[in-house]
Amino acid sequence: METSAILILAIPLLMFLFLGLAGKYLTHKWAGILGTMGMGITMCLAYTVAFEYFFSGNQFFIDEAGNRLQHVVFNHDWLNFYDKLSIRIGFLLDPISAMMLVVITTISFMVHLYSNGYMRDHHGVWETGFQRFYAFLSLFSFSMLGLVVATNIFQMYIFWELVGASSYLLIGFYYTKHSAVSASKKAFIVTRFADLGFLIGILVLSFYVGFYGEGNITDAFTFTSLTSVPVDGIADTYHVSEGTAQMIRGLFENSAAPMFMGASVLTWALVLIFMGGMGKSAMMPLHIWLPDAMEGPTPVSALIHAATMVVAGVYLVARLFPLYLMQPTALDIITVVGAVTALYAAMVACTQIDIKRVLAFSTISQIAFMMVSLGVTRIDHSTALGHEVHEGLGYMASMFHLFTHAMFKALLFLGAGALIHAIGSNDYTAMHGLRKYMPVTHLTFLIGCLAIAGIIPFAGFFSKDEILTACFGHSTVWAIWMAAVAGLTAFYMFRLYFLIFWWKEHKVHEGHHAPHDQPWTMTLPLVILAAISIVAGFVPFGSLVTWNGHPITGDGFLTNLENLNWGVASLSLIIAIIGILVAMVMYKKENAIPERMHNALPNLWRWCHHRFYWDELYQFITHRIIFGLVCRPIAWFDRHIIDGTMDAFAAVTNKASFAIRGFQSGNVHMYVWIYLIGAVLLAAVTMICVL
Amino acid sequence: MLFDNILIYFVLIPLVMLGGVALSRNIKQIRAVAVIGSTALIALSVYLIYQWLNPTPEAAELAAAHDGMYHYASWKWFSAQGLNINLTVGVDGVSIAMLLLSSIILFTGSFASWTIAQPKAFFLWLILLSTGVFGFFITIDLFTMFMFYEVALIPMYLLIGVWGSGNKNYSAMKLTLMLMGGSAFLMLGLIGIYYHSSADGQYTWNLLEIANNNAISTGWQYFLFPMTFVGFGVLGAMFPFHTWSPDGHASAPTAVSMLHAGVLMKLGGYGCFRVAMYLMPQAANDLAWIFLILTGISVVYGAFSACVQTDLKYINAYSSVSHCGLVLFAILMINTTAMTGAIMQMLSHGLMTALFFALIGMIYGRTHTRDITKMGGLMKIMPYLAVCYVIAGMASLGLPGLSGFVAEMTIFVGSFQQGMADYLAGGGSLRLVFTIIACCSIVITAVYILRVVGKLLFGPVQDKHHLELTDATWWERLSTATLIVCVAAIGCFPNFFENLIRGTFDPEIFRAIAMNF
Amino acid sequence: MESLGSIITYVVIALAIIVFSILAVTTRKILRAATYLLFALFATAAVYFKLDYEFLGGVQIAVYAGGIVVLVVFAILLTTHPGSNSERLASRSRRLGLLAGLAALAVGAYSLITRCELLASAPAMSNPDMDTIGTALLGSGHNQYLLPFEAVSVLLLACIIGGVVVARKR
Amino acid sequence: MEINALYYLIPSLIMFACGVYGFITRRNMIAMLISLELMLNSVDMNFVVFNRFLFPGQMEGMFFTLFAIAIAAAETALAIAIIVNVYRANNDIDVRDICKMKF
Repeated sequence: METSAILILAIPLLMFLFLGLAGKYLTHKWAGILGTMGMGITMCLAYTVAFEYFFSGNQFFIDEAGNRLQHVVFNHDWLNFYDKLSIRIGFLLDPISAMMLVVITTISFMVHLYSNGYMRDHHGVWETGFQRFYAFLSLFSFSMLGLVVATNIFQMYIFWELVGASSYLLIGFYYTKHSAVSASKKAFIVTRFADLGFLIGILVLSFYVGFYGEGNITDAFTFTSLTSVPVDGIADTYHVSEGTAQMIRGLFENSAAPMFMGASVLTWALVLIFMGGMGKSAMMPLHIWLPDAMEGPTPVSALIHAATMVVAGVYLVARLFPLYLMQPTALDIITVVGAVTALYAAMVACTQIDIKRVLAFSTISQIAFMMVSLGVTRIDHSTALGHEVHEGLGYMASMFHLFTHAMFKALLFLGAGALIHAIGSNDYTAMHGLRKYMPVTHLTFLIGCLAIAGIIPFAGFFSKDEILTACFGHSTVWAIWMAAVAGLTAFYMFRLYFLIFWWKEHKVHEGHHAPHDQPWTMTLPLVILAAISIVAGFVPFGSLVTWNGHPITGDGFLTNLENLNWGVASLSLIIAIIGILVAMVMYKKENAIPERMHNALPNLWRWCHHRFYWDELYQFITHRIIFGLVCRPIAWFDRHIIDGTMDAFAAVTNKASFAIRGFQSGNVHMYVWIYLIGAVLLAAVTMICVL
Repeated sequence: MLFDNILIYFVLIPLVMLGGVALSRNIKQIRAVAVIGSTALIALSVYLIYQWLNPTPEAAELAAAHDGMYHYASWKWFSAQGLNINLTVGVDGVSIAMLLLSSIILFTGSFASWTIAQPKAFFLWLILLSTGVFGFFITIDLFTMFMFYEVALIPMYLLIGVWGSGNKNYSAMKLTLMLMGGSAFLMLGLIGIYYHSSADGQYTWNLLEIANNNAISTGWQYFLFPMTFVGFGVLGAMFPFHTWSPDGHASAPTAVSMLHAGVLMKLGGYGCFRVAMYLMPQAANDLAWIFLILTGISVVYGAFSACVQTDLKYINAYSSVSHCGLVLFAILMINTTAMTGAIMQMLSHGLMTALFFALIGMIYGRTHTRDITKMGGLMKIMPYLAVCYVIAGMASLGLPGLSGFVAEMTIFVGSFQQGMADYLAGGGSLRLVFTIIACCSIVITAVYILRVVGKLLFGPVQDKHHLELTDATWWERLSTATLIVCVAAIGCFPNFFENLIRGTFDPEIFRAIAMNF
Repeated sequence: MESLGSIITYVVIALAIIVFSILAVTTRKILRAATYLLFALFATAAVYFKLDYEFLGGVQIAVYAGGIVVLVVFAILLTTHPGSNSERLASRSRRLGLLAGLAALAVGAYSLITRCELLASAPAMSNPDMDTIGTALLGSGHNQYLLPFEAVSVLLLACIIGGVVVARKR
Repeated sequence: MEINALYYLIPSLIMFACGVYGFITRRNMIAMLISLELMLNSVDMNFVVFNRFLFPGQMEGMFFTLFAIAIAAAETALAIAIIVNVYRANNDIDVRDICKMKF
């Protein structure tokens, strides 16, 4: 087990170093094969580990009562601050990390495979920097795997930063393009800003825990000491416990300063940590980097900006979830942020032209679903439309949606990549009516759209249904809000689908090839992911991934179907179908309805199309305020006031010496005179004073 | 015996190198002397670390008798008219780290000035400068410390004035005068310390004895602490005495920039800690707030200034102001973790800024401009240098796995602990507030680093002539690769270095101050 | 009471000193000025003889009169165009010079007058013999002058070298 | 008539005043040098006189004069070397022409 765990992290890292250092001595083909094989091995290992975790029944992983446990596979000191604070690098295996291992390695492998075909043009000429691309992919996979298996919050922060950096490198892969460079810069800086909040949150949390914690708090960074209790008699194994979280809350409440600006310090800490999550998961108002990040190669968007990195924020909240449960205020904040973001992103997605932008906003909206789902989770019993809601359902739903979303969103992105590869443009205006030319892409894309729209039996239906149930269990207002967003989701996805594959016949320009389906390296991932998107909904998540390891449903193949809250399910199905129908009416055949809609609500359309001018606002803040009113004045102040003062000292000295140098005229007689006068005066003074 | 002590060789080797360079007849011999000498110095410092990790019982006993100073030895030099000047040497983890840093930078600096004009004179001055640096780090006697300090400063004037570029006379003069101004404060402070070093009239320059006598009255500490702190702080680029740094670095030749930003600026931080804080802990504690404000300003101020510069060296100089501000800031926290972080930051900043200056020098040597608006797309033209630049940038903005992250996180964790502890104990929230302000620098750093990387390395090629430029030569590759390996080594195995350093900040040292962590 | 011969000698010497000094600074021919200087130096040597410092008088004649004046004369011959007189002094500058000279005179005279009680007559003293002088000059004990002697010798050497270096043709 | 120290000091003083006058009024460097010698000589004489009248039997004043003479010789030699050099450069030894050594 430990060997596999180490290899899961080591193979991508070594692959990065090897491809990065020796890549240019390899042929493109071999670099691609090596990278893909490395990732394939990692994927197999991850599958083994996850399978062992979920199904082996080993006492490290599951106790007699059927509760899933947290197991620390290894944990090495990396940096000791002092006795209660040290950063360790380790490998924590629990339901969510095992699930994430599967997600990341699967998507990553698909993307590795897919890129072999995608990163070439139609004549089979490789992109320049192909080896570099694979090196970066490996680096990203390494960082993301390190992030999800983190045993402590600082390890998570470390890999969090690495993930950000590899995202920067991948977005800026086409470094000669201005837009790619500035998009990568924007992504890095926005997430960096969010990480500042994350860091301060970590510092606050760890300080209180380390300062006031006694006894079993041996390390204030470690997740297991923040949220779990050790299982008696089994080394390195822990059980998630509400008691520990309550104890931590107690530490804060009994401290010398439990409140800060009207909220408890623990809330502050958790909200600041969530801020880090907001940055990575592109929640409003830190979402602006994600649409621009689509400047990167499309496989990168599929891997990083749809399936893995952007859910890191959700994963972070889930990781510390017992603590969040202790502070409903923090959860409410998460809910509000998530709900607003979901609606916003869905509205914007309805008006975008660039297909990757549509998918990007769709991603933002879907991640917001996960956030809301976490935010509405409480452990008290509640009902939704007359049915009882399982305790901690929202958490499970969020993770479930994370899993399914990763699969179908990666599918959609890779499908979009295939389209872009075939057409050479990101705009749907250049596509239209492609269904006959690219049948495989068409079919897989349709499956993706159905999944995201939430049509039974595709994956998205089940997870979204669980989310809505959790929302109903918490608050009807949010539930209806989220249901409306789900309807919008169906609408904009099918708008996209119809505009790409229907609308009107595709015009093939003279001298160009007709668009066609792609080589097998690209098709295979599409087909696999489509298959997963169809069946993933039947994974019995309720028995595998829950917030405290206690299963809430059975583990049969049809469990999800049996446990369906049909009230909510029918509501969400109806809404989704309405959304699809509206999209069909408007976009299936070329017609004037969209134009009329657009003219009927010009302002709304304009605002949505311009993403509610968030970019302009940020542009204003950064360029006018930060650069214009802070940086430039400071630089001016430094050059003119501070430096000016120093120069003024020098100038005064200089002037003074120029002024007195006239005495040194070089005229010997003058010297004599001065000397004589001085001597006589001195003699006179001596005589007068002494005598 | 003088030559029994290993530390003396840190001064002797550079002196032998001076002789060797003076006798050299062509550039090959000069290079050979520089490379062999600096390799020997690296070997010596590595051996020192080895000895520090596995001390013989006698060595450990000797160290235990001298406040943890290894290889302690003292030779009388001049003793008359009430002046007890000794050459006293001794090293602890911090000095060893600094010695290692200096020897690495000297080694890489020699490669970076492979093709300098008038190599003989250049290397003579450069090695003289490093003699001063090494001497400063091995001595624990105020007088000899000051002497070596001056030896390290003066050659800078000639090195910049003769081999510099741009407005070099102005810059050299400014740098020298401002640093000399700092020295004036420093000398006053040191003499003041000497005359209060002992209660019974047996004055001493020896740091350990002064600390043990603990005879400087609080009133005098209030006077002498600012003197010494500002004196060293000028070299540590403390706001508002930092303005020599942008001009000086901009004009200095590559190796000098490397050595100056990489090592000499560390003399400031090291001196602040070793002299000002160590000898006058009471004043350090009471007056820390003034300097915390100043250094806290340095941190963000330097970073903000760097955001709008267009000259590569100015950007890096302001970035140094920011990073070195963080060093002094952390030292003033008077907390083991933060101070460990400060020394880590010195190591880290020394290596990565040397790397930066080396790369800037190499780029400038090819494009003949340092204006980022006139360059672009260098990644395509000189991929090796560009990749190194990106790595240096990543280290600077604190990417995990490289040294900057480790140092900054140690500082932030330590400062935050101290700040919160102060706050909870009712000691005011100044430390806390400034810690959070300092944390903001990680964002601003990202802004200016990415701005440079984006403009300089990425994007389309700006100037057609640049397309004909070549990538790095083997000596440039060796120089940068060494630095990158060191940066990554610190970043990947921080515990080794932190353990080396942490022992020095035993709370025992700061008897007068209640240390929380 | 001095002997008459002594008084006469004194008067002659004093007059020589005063007259030749004044002439040396007032004559317009530079060579003459050097000659008058020579005479003033001789007169000074006479004073030394009269005050029983015969060795010193000898040195004065040998070094000053014999060495320095000869040097000066050579310099004059090297640097002066034959027959040229120095220009006539402007009355302003002469007046200023006079003023300065008189000021020096006044200050000196005032201090002399106010210290009249110091000015005793010459006590009896034997002329220091060469043994004494030699021992004092080359001994290193108390009141002996080896170190300044050596210093002066080094200085003279430096002067010789300096003179050669400065004056030689490039 | 008692010839006391004053009798020797007054000629010496006059000699000194003459030196001062000459040094100020003369433009020719050699003439200035001559004036300088006069002043120096007068001072030498004073040493000897004070020695003889106030501290008979001791030799400090005499030795002082002795060394002063030696140093004067050295100084003169050097001064003349400089003058000759200046003459070579300027073809003149007027002191007003060598004011380039200022600043």
